Amino acid sequence: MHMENENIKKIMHVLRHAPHGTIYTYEGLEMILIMAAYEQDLSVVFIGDGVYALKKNQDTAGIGIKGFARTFMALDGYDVEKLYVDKLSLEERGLTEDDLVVDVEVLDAEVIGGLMKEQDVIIHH
Amino acid sequence: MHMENENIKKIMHVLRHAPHGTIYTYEGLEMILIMAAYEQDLSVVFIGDGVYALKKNQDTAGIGIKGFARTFMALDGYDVEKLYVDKLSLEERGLTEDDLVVDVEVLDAEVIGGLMKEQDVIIHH
Amino acid sequence: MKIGILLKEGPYNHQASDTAFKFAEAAIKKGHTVDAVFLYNDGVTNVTKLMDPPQDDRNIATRWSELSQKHGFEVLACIAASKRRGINDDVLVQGSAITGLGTLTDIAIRNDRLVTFGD
Amino acid sequence: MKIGILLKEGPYNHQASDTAFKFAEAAIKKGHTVDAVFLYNDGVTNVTKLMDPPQDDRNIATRWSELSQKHGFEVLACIAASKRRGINDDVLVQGSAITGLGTLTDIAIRNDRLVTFGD
Amino acid sequence: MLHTINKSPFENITFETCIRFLLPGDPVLFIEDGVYAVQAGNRFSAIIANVLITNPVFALQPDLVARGLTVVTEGVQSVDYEGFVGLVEEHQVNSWL
Amino acid sequence: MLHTINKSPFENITFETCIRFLLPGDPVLFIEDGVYAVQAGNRFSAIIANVLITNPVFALQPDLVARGLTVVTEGVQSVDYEGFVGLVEEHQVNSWL
Repeated sequence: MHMENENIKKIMHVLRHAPHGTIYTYEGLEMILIMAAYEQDLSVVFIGDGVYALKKNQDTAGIGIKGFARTFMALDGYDVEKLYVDKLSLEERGLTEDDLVVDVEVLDAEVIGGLMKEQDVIIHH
Repeated sequence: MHMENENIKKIMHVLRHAPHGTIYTYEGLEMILIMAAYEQDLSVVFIGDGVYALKKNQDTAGIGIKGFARTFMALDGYDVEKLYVDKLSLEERGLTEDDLVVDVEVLDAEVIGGLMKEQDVIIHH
Repeated sequence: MKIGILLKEGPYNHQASDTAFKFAEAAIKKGHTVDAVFLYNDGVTNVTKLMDPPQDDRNIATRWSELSQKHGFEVLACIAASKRRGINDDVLVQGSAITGLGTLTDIAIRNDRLVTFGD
Repeated sequence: MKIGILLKEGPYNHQASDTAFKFAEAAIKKGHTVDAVFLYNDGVTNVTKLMDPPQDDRNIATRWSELSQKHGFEVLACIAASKRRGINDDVLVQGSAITGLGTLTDIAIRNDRLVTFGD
Repeated sequence: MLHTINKSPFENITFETCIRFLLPGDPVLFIEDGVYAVQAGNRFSAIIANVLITNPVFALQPDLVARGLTVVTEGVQSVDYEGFVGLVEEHQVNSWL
Repeated sequence: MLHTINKSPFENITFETCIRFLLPGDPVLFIEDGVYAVQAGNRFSAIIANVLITNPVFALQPDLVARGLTVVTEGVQSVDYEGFVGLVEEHQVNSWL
């Protein structure tokens, strides 16, 4: 058990782009779903326009692109439970936790900075 | 002569990206050089980080990418003489006309806005 | 009205191609002529037939191919930009072609509008 | 030290591929092992042999091909990202391959560092 | 002249750059990620309100809906793709990529 | 943790976002268009000077030279690609794309 833990890596995915205008958040989510199967210590952080990916009531039918906000709701089933949102990013966009499709932990930048420091791998999308 | 003038279009190219980090300014310049052969009424405007494309003393050998600042000096030979630079963009970057590889006309945003309004075609790079 | 379209980003990675396509459809629906779609920068990768997206997603190359053939316009990729990015005649979808920037100049001159989409 | 590289933008359009390449060269020169270069998003277009830039410019696909073969690592393109963008086995340069995101996970786990380059 | 903006004002300077060059009367159309600028009650709402004094402001409805933006700054008009074409019929286009 | 920034601070918010998450002591490396941030005497010089109080700041020399930036804000250190690798030897990497 101890040895197994030593092989577990802390991997953080940082989503910073708005959805739909670019593919980064969508393909980021695809990456997170695959990595979730590998039983590493995954976390996902939403910073800047990345918080918009979690916004409720997105309907992409009119732009002809597949929506994926609901896929974030599936992360829990993959044991990806560490979802962090940058407080200032949320506030600056006039959003609250109630506007988001999933439960997240809203944290100050300093706290997120501390979590970043603990990671073995950080991937920005 | 009058009929010919009626067929001449006013085409403005707007360069807004820094050189080297992306290809937009370089491929923009390639487009301008081709269009110059078509005897239209061409102008080139440098706004925002686009002004950096004109900066003197660029040496791209170390990053392994072809430099092209000097190519702007060739525009005159192609009868592309309308080179405009946004005054605020230059000032914000701590640059003056002396820092640039070619002679340009430094204009206020309002004046450039007026020139834009006269165009038949505007292409941002 | 005769409209030319300039598309400066590749498929999927940016919404530009989607917006340009919806715009072209709407223009045609309103009775306008889409004269040509010119591809520049990474935009040239919009017309590779090697594209093979998931079945439940749009196929951007096929979609441009069908719209252009149905309405008699071409989707034209800049040759210099294409060569840099591995696009050549062998991989083009029907309705598309590779050409020079002179063609874009002609498009800019002969159309009432040139509308640009990109990043 | 064992280093993995993640490259998220295509060639020429962004400097990312150039910086990643110079970084990989420098790491090797300093005695480190480049374990693999993984291509994601538009990054998958770095390894198409159809690329044909001007003769006085660098050939980015060839350059990755040569470096990877000389130093025994692979340049791996994500299959889902590749399919969207028209990259398949037929167009790959030597030294590259198409694989899944599980491989990236392995790369992230087994290396001392994963360094990302992109837009 | 129709000005289009497709970048989020939170991440990119394009929005602020474009409005420096606007002439009174010229319409502005927000598309793609640009539509976040017109979300009601955000920190760009005052700037949008100011632009609206002299210029008509539009946002592409399908892009608003795709992003779950249901309430836009007062005075901003929604258009669909045909409305976008309608604006292009009336004006030359200046796409601030 | 090594933070890298590759976007121009004049056009993109990445620079400002990154420094909000910096912990004291962690090095910051500017690369590609990011190096415009450290040009001496521009409007980001004061912010860079402030970061330098708590964090070492580096810029990739080949990117500076490519852009004709000869004078950088005092205290900013230049590194070549091997210096970049050296920083990666000492730190995990946080690339703010």
